[in-house]
Amino acid sequence: MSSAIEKELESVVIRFAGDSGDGMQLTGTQFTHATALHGNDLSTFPDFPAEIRAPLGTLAGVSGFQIHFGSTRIHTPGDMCDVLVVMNVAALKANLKNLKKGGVIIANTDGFDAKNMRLANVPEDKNPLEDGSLTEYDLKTIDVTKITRAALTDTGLGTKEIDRCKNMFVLGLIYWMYHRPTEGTIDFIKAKFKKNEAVMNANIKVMQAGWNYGETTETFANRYTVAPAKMDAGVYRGIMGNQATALGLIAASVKSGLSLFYGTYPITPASDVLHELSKYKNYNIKTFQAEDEIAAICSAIGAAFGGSLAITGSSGPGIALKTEAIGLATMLEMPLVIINVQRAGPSTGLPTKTEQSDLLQAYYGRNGECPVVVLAAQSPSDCFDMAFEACRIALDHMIPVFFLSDGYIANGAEPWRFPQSSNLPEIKVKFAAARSKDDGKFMPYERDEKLSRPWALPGTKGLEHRIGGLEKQNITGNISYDPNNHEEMVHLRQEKVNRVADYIPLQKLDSGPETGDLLILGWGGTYGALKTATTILRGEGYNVSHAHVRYLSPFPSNLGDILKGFKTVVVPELNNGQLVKIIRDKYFVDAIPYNKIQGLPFMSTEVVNKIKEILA
Amino acid sequence: MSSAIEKELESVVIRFAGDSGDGMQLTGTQFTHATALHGNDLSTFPDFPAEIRAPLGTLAGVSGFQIHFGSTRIHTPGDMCDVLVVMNVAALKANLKNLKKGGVIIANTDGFDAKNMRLANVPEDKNPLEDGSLTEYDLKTIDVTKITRAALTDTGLGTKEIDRCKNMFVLGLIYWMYHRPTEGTIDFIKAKFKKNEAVMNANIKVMQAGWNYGETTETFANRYTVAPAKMDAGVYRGIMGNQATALGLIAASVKSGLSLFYGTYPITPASDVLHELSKYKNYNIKTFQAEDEIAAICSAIGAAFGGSLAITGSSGPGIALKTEAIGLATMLEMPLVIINVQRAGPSTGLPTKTEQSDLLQAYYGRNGECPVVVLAAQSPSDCFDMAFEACRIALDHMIPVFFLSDGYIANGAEPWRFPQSSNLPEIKVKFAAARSKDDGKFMPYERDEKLSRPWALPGTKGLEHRIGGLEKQNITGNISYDPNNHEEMVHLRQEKVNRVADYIPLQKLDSGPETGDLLILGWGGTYGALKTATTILRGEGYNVSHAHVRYLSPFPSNLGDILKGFKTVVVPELNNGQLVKIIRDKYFVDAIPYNKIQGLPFMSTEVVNKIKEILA
Amino acid sequence: MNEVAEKLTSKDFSSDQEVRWCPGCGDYSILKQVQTVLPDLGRPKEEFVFISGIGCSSRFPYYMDTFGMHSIHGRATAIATGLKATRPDLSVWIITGDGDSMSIGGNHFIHMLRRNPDVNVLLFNNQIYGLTKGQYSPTSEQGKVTKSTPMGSVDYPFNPIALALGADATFVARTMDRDPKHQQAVIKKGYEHKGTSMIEIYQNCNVFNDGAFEIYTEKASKKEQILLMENGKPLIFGANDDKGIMLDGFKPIIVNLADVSVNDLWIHDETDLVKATILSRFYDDPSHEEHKPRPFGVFYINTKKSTFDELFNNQMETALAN
Amino acid sequence: MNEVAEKLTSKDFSSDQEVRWCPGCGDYSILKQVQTVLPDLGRPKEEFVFISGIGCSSRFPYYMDTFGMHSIHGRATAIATGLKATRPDLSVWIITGDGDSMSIGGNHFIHMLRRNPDVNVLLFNNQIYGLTKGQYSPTSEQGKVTKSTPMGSVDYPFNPIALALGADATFVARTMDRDPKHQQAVIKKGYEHKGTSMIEIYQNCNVFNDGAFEIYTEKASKKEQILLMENGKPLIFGANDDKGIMLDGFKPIIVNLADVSVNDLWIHDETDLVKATILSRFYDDPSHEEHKPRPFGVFYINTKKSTFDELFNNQMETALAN
Ligand SMILES: Cc1ncc(C[n+]2csc(CCOP(=O)(O)OP(=O)(O)O)c2C)c(N)n1
Ligand SMILES: Cc1ncc(C[n+]2csc(CCOP(=O)(O)OP(=O)(O)O)c2C)c(N)n1
Ligand code: SF4
Ligand code: SF4
Ligand SMILES: [Mg+2]
Ligand SMILES: [Mg+2]
Repeated sequence: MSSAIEKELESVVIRFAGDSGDGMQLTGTQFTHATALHGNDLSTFPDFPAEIRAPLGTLAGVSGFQIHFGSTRIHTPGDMCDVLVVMNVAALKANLKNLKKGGVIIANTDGFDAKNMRLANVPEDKNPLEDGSLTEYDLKTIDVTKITRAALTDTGLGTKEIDRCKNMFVLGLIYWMYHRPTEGTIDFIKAKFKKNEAVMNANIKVMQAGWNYGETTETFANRYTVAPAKMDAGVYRGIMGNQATALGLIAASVKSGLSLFYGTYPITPASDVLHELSKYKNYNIKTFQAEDEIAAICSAIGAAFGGSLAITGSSGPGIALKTEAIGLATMLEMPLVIINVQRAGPSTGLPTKTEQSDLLQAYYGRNGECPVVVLAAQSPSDCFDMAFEACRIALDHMIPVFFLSDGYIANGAEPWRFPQSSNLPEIKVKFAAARSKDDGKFMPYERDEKLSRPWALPGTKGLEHRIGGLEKQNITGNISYDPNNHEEMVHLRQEKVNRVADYIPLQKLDSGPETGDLLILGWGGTYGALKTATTILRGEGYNVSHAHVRYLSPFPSNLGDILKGFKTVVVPELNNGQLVKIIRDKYFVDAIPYNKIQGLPFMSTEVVNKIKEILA
Repeated sequence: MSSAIEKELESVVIRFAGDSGDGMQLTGTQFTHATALHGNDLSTFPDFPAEIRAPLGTLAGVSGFQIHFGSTRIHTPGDMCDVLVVMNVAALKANLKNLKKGGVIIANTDGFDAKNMRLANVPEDKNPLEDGSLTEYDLKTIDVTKITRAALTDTGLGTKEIDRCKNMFVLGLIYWMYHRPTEGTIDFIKAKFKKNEAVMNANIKVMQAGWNYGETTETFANRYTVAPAKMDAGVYRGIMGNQATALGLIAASVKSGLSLFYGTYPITPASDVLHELSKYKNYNIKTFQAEDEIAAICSAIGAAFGGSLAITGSSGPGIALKTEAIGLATMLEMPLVIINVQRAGPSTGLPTKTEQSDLLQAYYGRNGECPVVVLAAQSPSDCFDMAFEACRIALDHMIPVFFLSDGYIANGAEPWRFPQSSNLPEIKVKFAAARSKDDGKFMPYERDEKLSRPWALPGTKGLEHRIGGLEKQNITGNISYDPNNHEEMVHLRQEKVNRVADYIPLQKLDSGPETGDLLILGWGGTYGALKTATTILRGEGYNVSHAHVRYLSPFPSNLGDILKGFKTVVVPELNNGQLVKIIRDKYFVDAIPYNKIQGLPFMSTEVVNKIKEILA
Repeated sequence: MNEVAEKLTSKDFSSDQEVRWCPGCGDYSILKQVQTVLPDLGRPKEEFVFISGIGCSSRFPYYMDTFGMHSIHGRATAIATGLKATRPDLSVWIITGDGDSMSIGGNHFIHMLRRNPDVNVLLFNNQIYGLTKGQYSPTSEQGKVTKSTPMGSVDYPFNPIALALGADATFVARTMDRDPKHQQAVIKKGYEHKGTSMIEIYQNCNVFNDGAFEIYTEKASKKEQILLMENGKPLIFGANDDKGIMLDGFKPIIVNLADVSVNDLWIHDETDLVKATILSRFYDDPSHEEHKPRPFGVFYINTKKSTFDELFNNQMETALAN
Repeated sequence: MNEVAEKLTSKDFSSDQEVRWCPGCGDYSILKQVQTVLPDLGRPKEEFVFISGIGCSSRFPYYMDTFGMHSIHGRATAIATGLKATRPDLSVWIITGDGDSMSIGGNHFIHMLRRNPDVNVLLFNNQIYGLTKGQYSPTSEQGKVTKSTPMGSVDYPFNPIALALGADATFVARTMDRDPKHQQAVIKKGYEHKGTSMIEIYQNCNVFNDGAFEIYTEKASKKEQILLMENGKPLIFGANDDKGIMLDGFKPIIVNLADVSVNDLWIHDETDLVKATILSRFYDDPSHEEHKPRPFGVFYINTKKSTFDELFNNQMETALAN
């Protein structure tokens, strides 16, 4: 029995960092699942290099995974970490800035040898483990490689294979430190290596070794419990935004009774939506990897014409290529969901980094007057809800809908509970009915109270009709060059978007009262950081509120009134000021932009300081 | 000698209308040249059907050409016309609404026979020439067909060929009525039909017949002189916007000493820019008709990399396809001019109709933070100046520049004087110089006072360097994932656009004082209508001014101050409100939108009434 | 009630929209032939869908009283692929022009041929951009003088048949606007083929490229210039069917039937890819001496390749079964 | 001073940027071969321009100390066309992947081949999307299981050689990352060809598609599976050069040199389009019984077609002369 003293913590931030080859992402993901299972609230931030396999041991090659978990609600991966696990010197060098003073460093000494020092451009004589530069921290050094190898002698495995188990040692040790269940990971290992028993057992063995290391050695004076968070009952799993997006689309497919068609072309960071969906063919989910983004959206338009729940998805550069076809879908008044998992731009930009800089593209990025509905998810699990909403609105209103996500929530995880299908809103799809000669001519652009037109499927008797990208006469849908008809149709297409406002929830204040000194108005993946910042500020007595907009076009009908309730409105965004432009124009409120454009999420403290500065 | 009474007029509006096959566009163009030669100021509006050859005799097939000319400055083709020439009943039916009460109708009776009545869906018994419905007008009926055929008997030509000369009769008659010189047209005919003397002589003969008809018959009591307008000395020609655009680009090529490369894909109404440019290969103008718009802009980017003055051009749907590559050009910080001859959208929309609805696309229609320079021409001849400016700015600042035109000014004409090359601004291009090893490493993203980087041409010794769409380190141009560098580069690219403001003229008020009750703020092709409306309003004592923005991104540095000088700012646009959004956001001025979305230009009277309504 | 029972006529397939091509345009004939063939296919009208891009030719769907989409330039192929994949029950037809399919739509065109969905493509080849008023197209002959090429085009034209074969098309044929019977036969054959049927139709644009195919359509030259391919039949042509094609190794040669027996002639075999490739290269400028006659009919049929919609949906069924 | 005089070495062509492909990636070898060939071309370094799209392969230009552009996905071909048209004095190279060129870039690819600018294309074919972490590509074999196709891909792959021939390419060749000498020879030949040189390079992606070309590169299988084409030489292959290709009419058959004399074998003729087409169809799945060996080397060279840059600039000169 370990001599470690048990301590109770409210929340902890751990960062695993190592070489791309060290399996830190897998370690983090496993820890995430165990922690979700344990019932903590959590938020994660994977931070991997742009290259597929960045050069070994270099700074460019460092791959990190940060997780923040606790017994209270958690909204961000944490600004700074309490525990930093580093597999080599490059990982330490790259991540020390993220460690709290006095925080714990768990270092794999083997990763600090001459070779690694050289690769990380650290002078021979400046080994941080020895030059006393880490005295402000609680440094634990372990030769993980040595122990791992020892644990696996006479398993018959080669050194290369053996060393690949290193991360399991770390995982086991941290599991021990925080009383995490190991079963999940054991099952995972068994499944993953079912074809290779030797490797399977090796991994399990090494994880045990890690656990035992904590248990038996005196290295760790303390051991921590983090009680489950108070969350609604149910089974939770750690889910990433892109997975949640896929599940949200599938849920909409089930609810609407329509087969889903996803036409796409791979692109970082949107590809995982395709990868996820393609696993669900048994739910009648159809995925099509087209030759490019134009074919992707066009195939989806074809599928929509045929009566499928049609989705297309990409990231900025791919969305740019879809803009012409989005115009067509707008003219056709066809249900279509366009997913943009945003990344840092412009052009190819920083493909693996996050940004919110495609909002204006979604709003205005087409030729002609071409309004569409725009929604944005605010967290990994919210991707489920908003993806579902995107489908609901597209189908109910016969209109293209943009669904905006971003690299940060797409790859970040948080606990998520499978919803009951019964708790999801209805999606009623009514296709136009067959007609006989006596029913008279079918009018493809006749409109209902939502101004949406009938969805008339090929194959239905008597509904033969033609649609297209030329301006069409209202009601009949025939080509029309009539000046007044064109003006009417432009207004109708806009009004159609505006009316969606009657079918979405009113804007809520996420925290703080209806009126006050300052409103933090956010959208998308910055939710967690802004919420946390607001909590801190209010804790310090600032009269600040936070509202987070998930319905961006149209805005909830009460947004204007909310804005008027505050002396100052600040719009923090991970771009050079986009929502703020729309707000200033639409509501004529002198909103203040606050921008970060570094390919990184906001840190709550940054926001706190900025708001104080504004209020000062 | 004719018995007609000579009258002096200040200005006249004539509309030629007939079947697509009747050659009304040619008639109008010829009259335009003659009138420009005569020294009148003028403005034209061709109004042709969408179809290549719309069905004969039908309303859909009517082709019209309106010209407004005078001894004073002319800024619009005129809201209503004084003289309406109609070749058939459909033309009358379609255009009568454009004729002033008491105006002159010259009707070709042959076009009012049973067949034409039927094709135009006019009941047998409702022949407008006979049913007295035109008593409010001054109706002149002539059997143009009969006279033409008579004039050409025993020319050996077939009836079909003979009838094709009808329009020349009308032209000759109107030339007589307004004392226009006929030489220009005679030369034109001779050139056009040099391969077919019979047809050549026939056309000339019929034009003479038209002239003589005025001279000899008593049909026309009056004959008019319209004195030349007071315009700066020089030889004037009637020029259409697309021609002026082409000439502006060529002028920039000459001034900069760079060979021009125009990469494009045909699209209405931009194709004529290609057609014009391709006539000037002898000026070292290179045109490339690519397989699509993406290849078009990419070929231009390749040409720019090689040191050409690179231009690409299209209209809305094609521009949509270029947006990804515009992002690349922005990252490359490469000089590139993107021409958008706007048409009515969204999607395919109304290809032959005009609109101003691509401004927001030019401003915001790309992924990521991707600011570019945006200019817009305000009249046909201004296309020359602004196309030249677009090139100047692109080359001086190493930046992509959007040049916006529209279908109305692209096809409309006004008098234009060949400028002296010496009167055009300098364009100094300095390519980076060759380097030797000792000069040290070349820095492709080093910046000058304009923040522009060196243009380093392949083939230059020692300048080997790589550029691309990934974020790059400032100065070195190497790929960089550094968060702060990315933020700096985003700001630099924006600042680079902003600095252009120091190199463009300040905003002038086109009419009216610096302050007042109301400012009419316009952009693009609405100039003439807004100027005329302002003149009318001021004439009636309204305290109204008019400013027309040609530099839209960045705005002239004094625009904000100008706006502040007025109680009310109204922004009339041929869209659903685009510039007004930008103005409200940027200057926080409560500007009022005034929109027309009918594929048609503003009529001055519409604007006058609207402004009065606002001021009431 | 049995749909097929109610006999459809060509009138049933013409919409109430006024046809707006130029008088004399070759498109009229193609519209007529399609409206003539469809009623005989024994298929309920509502199962037909016509999808087009942009161009004069692409106005086609408006004139058909079927389901139709006049989409955007070059993308009909991609839209049709998505529709057919999700609605294999429909009869999907693509209407496109030489610019629409060979220029801006080239990528989707070759990818569709590669995937082989069971759709029919009618490629209206007038060797010009009609709708934009006469610029040269990727099928225009080199040196073509147009609005955009006053000194003549420098590009070499595509050989649409060769390109389609290179992209592994499973049905490749050529016909012309002026020969209604031949057109109808080829269209019918294309419909019957399971897989993508690529049918190039020589179509006269009498306004911007009049007479481009005159020598293949005019009585005077026709028989000398056309090689009508019929499966299993020898390749014979000439004013009085007096000429034939023989193969000397891989080299096709024109022989006079006075000197050579019909039995020694090249027998057309639709299923032979190599021979189809050789025939596709009968594409030289007819103004040249000893040029080959231009082949019309079916170059190649491959029935071994399954259709994309089949494979796509089989996979779905397997998944749903589990 | 005479540029060519200063002897360049492969080091002169390697930039100061750290090469960042996965350890073991086939791209390294291609980089090395190019850096080996360039110094021997007797051309000043500043005249070389490398233009790429997006993909692992497209990182290539960063590692070359020449002029370079890492452009956007699929568009390098279009950019290169614009550059070469306006700067025929440069030696323009296109670096592209199977996704970059065959998928999103397919249209510009075939149009470039049709126009025939004098550029060199190195198509890194690893039959996978590497940079996006392993989805199937248009050259992946049917049934390929990837992240995006857990049940296997249903698309038939392109045959890049056949597609290029169908698009009227004037130089079409295939080589592989693992054979430096062959690679160098083919690249050199491509450089020397006036016109677009399309060089497909089999490249191993050891992370997402490892061993895709093993049988063509591993000692054990290599000689049985590879057909090395040499102009004017008979088509021989096999472990002990004991097999050959003969033509029975149009049907290529594999014969044993024990039974057949070398003189009766098919003699490779680079200038024969039909034969090149037949060879391009030696593309069947090597796991099949009696499949054909995979040809490497130059399939086809056409020297009769002028280059786009030539025609384009001749026209300019004519115009400027008047
Ligand atoms: C994106 C886009 N680019 C360009 C155009 C303009 N455009 C319309 S049709 C066409 C080409 C028409 O040629 P083709 O496809 O041969 O059809 P045709 O008119 O000859 O029947 C072009 C360039 C367009 N509508 N959309
Ligand atoms: C417009 C656009 N769409 C998609 C992507 C994502 N993407 C980058 S490379 C690539 C394909 C890479 O495959 P390949 O061309 O074969 O190159 P490889 O990495 O295999 O060398 C894709 C889909 C992109 N960068 N831009
Ligand atoms: S322009 Fe040519 S193709 Fe178009 S409708 Fe007229 S004749 Fe036919
Ligand atoms: S992913 Fe494949 S292709 Fe890309 S660098 Fe790694 S091994 Fe090479
Ligand atoms: Mg055409
Ligand atoms: Mg690849």
